[in-house]
Amino acid sequence: MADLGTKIGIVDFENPIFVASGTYGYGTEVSELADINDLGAIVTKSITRYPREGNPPPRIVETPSGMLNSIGLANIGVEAYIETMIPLYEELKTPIIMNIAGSTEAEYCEILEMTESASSNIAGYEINISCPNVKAGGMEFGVDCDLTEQLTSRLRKLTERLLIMKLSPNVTDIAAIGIAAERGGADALSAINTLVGMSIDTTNKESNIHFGFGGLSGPAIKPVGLACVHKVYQAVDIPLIGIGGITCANDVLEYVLAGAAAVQVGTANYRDPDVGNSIIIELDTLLDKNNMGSILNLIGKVQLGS
Amino acid sequence: MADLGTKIGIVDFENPIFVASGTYGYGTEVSELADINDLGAIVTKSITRYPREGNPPPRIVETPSGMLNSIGLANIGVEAYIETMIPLYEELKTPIIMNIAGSTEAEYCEILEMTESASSNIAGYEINISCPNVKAGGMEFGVDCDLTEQLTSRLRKLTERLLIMKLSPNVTDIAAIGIAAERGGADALSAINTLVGMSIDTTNKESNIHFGFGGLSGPAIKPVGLACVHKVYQAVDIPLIGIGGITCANDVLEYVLAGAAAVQVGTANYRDPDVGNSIIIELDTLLDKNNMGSILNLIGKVQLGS
Amino acid sequence: MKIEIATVLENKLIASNIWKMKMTAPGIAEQYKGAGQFIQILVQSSWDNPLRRPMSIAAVDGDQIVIIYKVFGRMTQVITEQEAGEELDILGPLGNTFRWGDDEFTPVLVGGGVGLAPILNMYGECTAAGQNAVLVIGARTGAEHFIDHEPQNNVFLATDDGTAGITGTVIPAIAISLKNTGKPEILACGPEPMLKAVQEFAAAHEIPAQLSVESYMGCGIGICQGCVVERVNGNVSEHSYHEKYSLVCIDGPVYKSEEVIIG
Amino acid sequence: MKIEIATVLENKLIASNIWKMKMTAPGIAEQYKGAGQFIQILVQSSWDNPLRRPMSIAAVDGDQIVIIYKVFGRMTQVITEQEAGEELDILGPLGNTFRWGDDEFTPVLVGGGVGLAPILNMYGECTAAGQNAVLVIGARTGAEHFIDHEPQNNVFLATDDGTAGITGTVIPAIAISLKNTGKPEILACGPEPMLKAVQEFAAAHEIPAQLSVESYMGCGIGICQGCVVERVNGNVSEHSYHEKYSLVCIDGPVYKSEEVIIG
Ligand SMILES: Cc1cc2nc3c(=O)[nH]c(=O)nc-3n(C[C@H](O)[C@H](O)[C@H](O)COP(=O)(O)OP(=O)(O)OC[C@H]3O[C@@H](n4cnc5c(N)ncnc54)[C@H](O)[C@@H]3O)c2cc1C
Ligand SMILES: Cc1cc2nc3c(=O)[nH]c(=O)nc-3n(C[C@H](O)[C@H](O)[C@H](O)COP(=O)(O)OP(=O)(O)OC[C@H]3O[C@@H](n4cnc5c(N)ncnc54)[C@H](O)[C@@H]3O)c2cc1C
Ligand SMILES: Cc1cc2nc3c(=O)[nH]c(=O)nc-3n(C[C@H](O)[C@H](O)[C@H](O)COP(=O)(O)O)c2cc1C
Ligand SMILES: Cc1cc2nc3c(=O)[nH]c(=O)nc-3n(C[C@H](O)[C@H](O)[C@H](O)COP(=O)(O)O)c2cc1C
Ligand code: FES
Ligand code: FES
Repeated sequence: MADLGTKIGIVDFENPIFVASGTYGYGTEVSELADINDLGAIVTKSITRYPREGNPPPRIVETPSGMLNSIGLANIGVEAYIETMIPLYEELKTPIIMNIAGSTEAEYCEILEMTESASSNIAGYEINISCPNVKAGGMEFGVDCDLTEQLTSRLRKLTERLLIMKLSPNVTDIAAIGIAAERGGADALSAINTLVGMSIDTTNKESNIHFGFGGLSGPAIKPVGLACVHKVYQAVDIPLIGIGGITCANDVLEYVLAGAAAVQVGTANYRDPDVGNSIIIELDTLLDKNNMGSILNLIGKVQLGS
Repeated sequence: MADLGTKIGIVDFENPIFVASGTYGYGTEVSELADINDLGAIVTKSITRYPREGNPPPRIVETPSGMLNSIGLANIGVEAYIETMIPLYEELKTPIIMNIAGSTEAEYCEILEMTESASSNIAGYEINISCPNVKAGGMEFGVDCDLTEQLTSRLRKLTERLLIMKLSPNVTDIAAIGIAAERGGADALSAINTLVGMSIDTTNKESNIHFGFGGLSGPAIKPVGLACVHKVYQAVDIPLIGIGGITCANDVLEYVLAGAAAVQVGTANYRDPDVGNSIIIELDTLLDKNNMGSILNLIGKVQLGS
Repeated sequence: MKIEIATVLENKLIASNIWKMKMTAPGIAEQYKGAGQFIQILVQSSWDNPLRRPMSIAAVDGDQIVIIYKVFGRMTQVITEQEAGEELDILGPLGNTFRWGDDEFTPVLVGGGVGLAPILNMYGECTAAGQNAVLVIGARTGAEHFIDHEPQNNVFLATDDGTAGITGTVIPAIAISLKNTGKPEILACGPEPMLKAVQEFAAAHEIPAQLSVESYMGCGIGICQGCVVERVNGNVSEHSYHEKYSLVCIDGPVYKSEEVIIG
Repeated sequence: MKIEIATVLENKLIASNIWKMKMTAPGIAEQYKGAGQFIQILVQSSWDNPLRRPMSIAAVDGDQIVIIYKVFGRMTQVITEQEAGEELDILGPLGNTFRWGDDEFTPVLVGGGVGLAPILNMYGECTAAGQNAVLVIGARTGAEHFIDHEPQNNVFLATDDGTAGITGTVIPAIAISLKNTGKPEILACGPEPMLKAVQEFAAAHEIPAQLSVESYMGCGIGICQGCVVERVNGNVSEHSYHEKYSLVCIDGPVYKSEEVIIG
């Protein structure tokens, strides 16, 4: 058994394989298909202040090695999350990270405060400032250093739990946004959210996503995710969580070498909702086979030519 | 026979299938494998003021549905281009578009002036302000509206031939850069160049690209290219040339519906150097089958939900 | 529900462009609840087409399940290439079922195109249960039919081009079939235009109807929120959640006709 | 050069992890110039692994060409699954050849791992031309060898573990083989560490040598600039072009040993 344990801020995780927000529902839906208690952590679907129905269909379409989605942050809202979901998490061994989205600073704060004032065992918060699909998704924050820093520092004051800012790749300089979030007091950064993309049905000239643009995810974006993680790694001192196109243990190692202390698996869950657990087993074997020891020794250790 | 003819600025092209800069050499290398005279146009490898050896290997690596490259603008330099390449183009039926890269405004201008003062039949210039791999690649221009506008307007004064600015997807707001280039007097815009990406060999922890980062191309980025083209289409009035992940006629139609008047095929040439001609034939059939008429009627005609 | 590596037993063309595949999938067969449920097939390990493909269960026989499918695009083409003995990664059984059992009503089962499977399944379940049922199958042309037009046995075919059964869409065929049916309830599955026509017909004639709807699916198990259909009179206030939209993969695919907006 | 749809005639395991494939490819066979040249195989239509894979031509016989390959990763694994009668999209012949023909020199042909094919090809060409040649083949273990150690016939095997032929890398085997060779010229192909060792050995002993080098290839035909190897004493001034780097796919894969920097 290799040492898969990792640490993000004040929290120890048994392994670095998390599932990504929006790709695992509220966490318990797949318990029939996967041993969700073995995952490193579950990041739940973005929660907004009020319930949201989301965007009209079509909301998803596959693309080469990936898919586009424009779900539009359909979710039950923070009140229902506190009432119906948080109690379920008491029975889980897996740490839960609550993902939050908002359209104003006040809204993010209100959601976080409401959750903090309820009793819960959630491990921390991932702040979605990078949803490309709806105004409420925080993209205006995710592309602006000042807004990111200010939002982060306001949220920082409201919780002692893990505070993770989720970064967008749809920016000129992701490292600058990462630095802003670090300055604001984030414990960690996760990257990346989806890339803005489009797909068209040429038989009827209609967009395959109702409103036109959607977010690209899946193996297609893995190189972009790795580059973003490495750029941010070079710029900040807080831990990173790598996201984008992960389907196997080798992908996890790539992200760790690029600078990630943990990763999140997204789109791959749709093909195999138990893929997270398969990756954990595969990673264990891979680390042992290569005598790589703990993943903590590998973080950011990619060698570049000079 | 469908009407495949298209028009960009003052130039009529027999068909909208061009080959992309850096993926077809100087244009004549593949004449043994492809009927290069049937292509809509050939965009030649980026030319700099002086010859460049390019980056150390490894320079390329495949990724899911794509590849990364960091060639580093290896090229023969403008003098050799004028002396040895331009004479070859006299014998070609296919219009040649010369792609130019530089590290300063003066350098771009010098290259263009030198070429203009030589006698040549080249149809126009594509200005690379979006190479993610080297400082000389113009990326500092491609991410800045003011620099883009200024460079474009200086180049505009030096030539009456087609002037195309090639945009980068690695920016927060590609439409703004497009508007700046239009304001500077560009005849057309091409999009997209490659996305910044990374890939790591986990067996030896080395980056699969010598300096770490490379440019992602291929079908993986097609959704991003389509989104960029459509965003720019909504913002400018000049014609667009769509690039990114094109492998078949259906991809071409997607780009046309998103807003492109022509397209460039890149990475697909490496699998099949004659793919451009296959696409032309396939496109002809597809347009006829669907009674779509001229592609000029289809530009930007994607229907979005409301 | 479970993920299971099924073994293909048979895979053959049964009509123009229509294929039937039988496979062993004991786990899924055991959990199966009735016609309307579907499986999600991981057609190939390549990520060229990343998503699983939904296919209705056309029959369950012991530990075997059957699908009937139309070659539509690339992945359905690849499914035709599966040979007996090969393995297929499937997830199921998913979704809800057609609801019936009220002897008062005679099920009028209406299917067309890719919607044949659950309808034939339902017909089989009715027959097995000794329930009289009417079957109405539409197609563009006779070559796409693999059963016979037998009005005397309450089996009605319709073809757009008149080459088999009644000429026209399924609607005139339903109208004819209803002549001898006391209290009909329509159970339909097929392409959007067909479902829309059935919905209007049922409303106009005040016949209760259930529709199995199609939707583009990301996961099939409720975790992607991709597969929504719009509900009628959905509460669209900002506070609503899943009142305006319903997840076809878990709430559906079968809805009461008056519940959903088609197209 | 041309793109040709070859037909696989035979594809079989000939040693541990080493396979041999024979195919009909008349167009490429006709243009073939000699050992060292290679083809680019489009292994599958999927874009999961988008690039063609380079493979040296191991022999040409009429309209047939042979490759010998080692299963390395995913695509070489997929190549093993090709069966006789199936088609394969190949591009070739590409690159330059080993240069010989000067009777004064005896070719000492050194191959290892994925570099066996051009060396065996060269050996065949020497034999056919009545030219004496020495063959030195390295492997980790005896199971990877598919020819016999026959020093009396100037065929020398080396294994890291001593299970066949001479124990050690190819270097001691070359040293032994040279004992009876008048004026040797080394022609080598194999993994980087082997080429590096051969390069040093040749320099130290002032033996002329040609190396067929490996490189990651995008196109194989000079249009991507991806496949460079660094030249020795390359002119690195800003005005140089292709003096510091050389395109392996068109200038190579065979270089004079003193010309290139390995690794
Ligand atoms: C609940 C349900 C049950 C179904 N049952 C059957 C059946 O029994 N027999 C049958 O022939 N067909 C059935 N279908 C339709 C079938 O899933 C599609 O025809 C198939 O996915 C097409 O795949 P393709 O690669 O051949 O087509 P593509 O080349 O992908 O063609 C594109 C079209 O196929 C459909 N499609 C593609 N991917 C998906 C997806 N992940 N989810 C949903 N639709 C998709 C879309 O309409 C899309 O426009 C069912 C669909 C649903 C939702
Ligand atoms: C000119 C030349 C001739 C060759 N001749 C032979 C031969 O006769 N027999 C033989 O067994 N092998 C030969 N090789 C090596 C062979 O091409 C690789 O082993 C093969 O590409 C590995 O593919 P894969 O998918 O199995 O490995 P992967 O899983 O892709 O393994 C990765 C490694 O394979 C190599 N590789 C992958 N793609 C390429 C590519 N497009 N170009 C070059 N290298 C690549 C790289 O070293 C890479 O690190 C030759 C290589 C070159 C450059
Ligand atoms: C259907 C879908 C819904 C998503 N919803 C959310 C969301 O609600 N909040 C969020 O922060 N990210 C969301 N994401 C983004 C993922 O969490 C992840 O960042 C992205 O998909 C990249 O990872 P992947 O390539 O492994 O899928 C969603 C992704 C998909 C595919
Ligand atoms: C190996 C390689 C080299 C390239 N070199 C150049 C270049 O010199 N100048 C340029 O403007 N674009 C260059 N590009 C970018 C392409 O022209 C094109 O914009 C990009 O590859 C996206 O198209 P594709 O997905 O069809 O490949 C290069 C791309 C590749 C793959
Ligand atoms: S298909 Fe994913 S929620 Fe229904
Ligand atoms: S492999 Fe493309 S230039 Fe050599």
